Amino acid sequence: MTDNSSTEEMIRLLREISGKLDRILIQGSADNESDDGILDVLDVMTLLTLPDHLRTTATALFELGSATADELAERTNKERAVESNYLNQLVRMGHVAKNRKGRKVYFSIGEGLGK
Amino acid sequence: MTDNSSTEEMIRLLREISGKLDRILIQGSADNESDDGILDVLDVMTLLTLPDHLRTTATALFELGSATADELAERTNKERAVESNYLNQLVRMGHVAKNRKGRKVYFSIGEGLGK
Amino acid sequence: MALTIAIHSYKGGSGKTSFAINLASAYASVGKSVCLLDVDLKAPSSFNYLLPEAKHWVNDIFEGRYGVMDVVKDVSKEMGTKGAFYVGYSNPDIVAVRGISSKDRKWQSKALKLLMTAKRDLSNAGIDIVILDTGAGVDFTSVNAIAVADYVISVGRPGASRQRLMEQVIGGVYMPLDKDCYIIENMCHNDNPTDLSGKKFDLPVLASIPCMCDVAVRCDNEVLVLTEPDHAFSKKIYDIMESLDKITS
Amino acid sequence: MALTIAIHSYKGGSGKTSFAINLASAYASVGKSVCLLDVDLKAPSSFNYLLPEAKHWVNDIFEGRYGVMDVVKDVSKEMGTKGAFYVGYSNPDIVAVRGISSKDRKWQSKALKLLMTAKRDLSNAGIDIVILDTGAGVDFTSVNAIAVADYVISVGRPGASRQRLMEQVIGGVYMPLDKDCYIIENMCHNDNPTDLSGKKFDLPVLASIPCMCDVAVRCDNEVLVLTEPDHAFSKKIYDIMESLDKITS
Repeated sequence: MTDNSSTEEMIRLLREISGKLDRILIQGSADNESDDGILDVLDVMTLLTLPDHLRTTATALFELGSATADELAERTNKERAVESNYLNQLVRMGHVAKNRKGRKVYFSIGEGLGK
Repeated sequence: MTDNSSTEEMIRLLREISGKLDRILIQGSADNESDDGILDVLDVMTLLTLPDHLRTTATALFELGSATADELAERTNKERAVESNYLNQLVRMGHVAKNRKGRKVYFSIGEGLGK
Repeated sequence: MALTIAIHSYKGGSGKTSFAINLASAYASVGKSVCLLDVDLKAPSSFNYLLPEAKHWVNDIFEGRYGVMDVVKDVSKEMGTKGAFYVGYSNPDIVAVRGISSKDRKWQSKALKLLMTAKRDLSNAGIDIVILDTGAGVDFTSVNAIAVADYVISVGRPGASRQRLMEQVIGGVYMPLDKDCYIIENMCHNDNPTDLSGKKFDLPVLASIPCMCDVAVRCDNEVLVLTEPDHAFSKKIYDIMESLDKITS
Repeated sequence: MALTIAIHSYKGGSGKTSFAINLASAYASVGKSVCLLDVDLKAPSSFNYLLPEAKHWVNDIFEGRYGVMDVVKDVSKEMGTKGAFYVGYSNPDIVAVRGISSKDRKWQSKALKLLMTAKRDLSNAGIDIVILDTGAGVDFTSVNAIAVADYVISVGRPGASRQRLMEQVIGGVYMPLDKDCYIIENMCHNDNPTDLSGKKFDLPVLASIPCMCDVAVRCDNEVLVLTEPDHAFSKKIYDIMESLDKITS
């Protein structure tokens, strides 16, 4: 190998290493987003990222504090079954808590917050 | 490529790689941090609430990334013993991490950061 | 229920606060029972010292320390308004201001609930109009207040750069929160080719207030609708109040 | 080391961004190698569209995705400046803007470190002057940048309410971070009895720029120091640049 070609090889390798580092960096930034507990609080900025139907349900729940699916459906003028489905989606996303009190199931924003 | 310009290109690439390694280290640091709240992160708003002497030490440490008491004292133009005392105060407050590497003790913002 | 109006601006320096205090004063001067709350905890409004002092801060509401009725103060006597005129100030001390930046999403979620409670308490206390002077731009200090409001008034200076910013805020904040919004073009210059009522968003422009040098200076020291109700600026404010009455009735 | 200047304003709408882009252009026009970074991630600056587009965003620096040299773009050819003129934009999309409010203190602590790394990288790349267009008021988008800067220029409109606010920011942000600060009084009116050089803080006022209606409109569409270097506003900017040269040399 001549000096010239070894220099070229070194530059090629450095470029390759630099490219690999780029991919590590992009992966690293993605990891950080997933594991820092974003899903357990429903604040207004998170509310804005929800699809329209869930946002309406969540906003009504914010106003009511804590409510059954019936109470919520009355507020939003939707079918009870529809609201119940949306509420359970929000529960699965971690935004809404579900608590049984006697025969009734109450939904509320956040962890045992409510009113 | 002439010798001169290839050397320049290598230096440029090495700087680029070094910068990327910095960012990987900074990103990695978040994963290691314990997730129990207030005292384990030193952000700039918290920095502003520190008393003057500790703020100077903490600011210098932000700039150095990771440093021994000697290195820090050199930066702030204070006695090593004084800086060491301040650093240990910051460690007790939970703002700064302390790690032994061989015979040297390194201080850094957050846990296991360093550059 | 009290009618809650959030006064917002997608960018600082639009005259939002002067507009908010003058609109609130206009309502109070015609006998409405009004509450003006400064919810811009990161940049406490200048009306802090245009009006008499109070014992507590709006910050206390968000911290859950006091209810809104413990925090607000009726200044109708000092300001000479016919209707009750309650005001709540946010704490201008830098330690309080810096602290707001460090609040996490959980705190902000609670803050939204506490603001909804405050709105209900004000209604129960017989307030007709609640005016929220929000933070500028997109921040919890503004978006929480917009979420609580019945109407949003967006105060802005016309200009090409602002038009773009506004498009983003309308599409990404006002619309998803399903709010009735109205635009006030403020500090308008005759030779400015752009206005805020573009084709891209069809929000109604409630009024265009020209840029008046004396207003910029005087609003810092007095409440123009009360000290000079015949001033061109004051007249605009009363006109806006009448338009709002039609819209909301 | 590159000289890093943070352009701040304790309140929005002070003309901070127009000042920043004109000062950066002035430096580039006399042959300095300049980098202008918009670090106001919550309210991306209007110079986003006064200048040519770039591939990446300043947001990518704060996320650790790219280094500063991957993000900035040299616009010296398009702008016709003698010196290199790198610019970095923050992402104006509302999804990006809203996201910044949700960042926690841990993210902000990392952001500060990444900004320090960026400053060093710019020095290594041979940049003479780094100008940070910061967020207005007291927020991580401004205070992180102030912490990194060598000098702070605080742009403000005179006025009694602002004077109070400024006192808080000087005492609670600039002073504790031990920064060299200079005040630019902008949009001054002759009949305004208050100025920003009160007794309470003895920061030097570098210049007072009068309120000019044409500047408010034109700065939205052009970079005045480049398109009309003889304009009264442009001359003020060049004067300020010379004063800064003396201060920092």
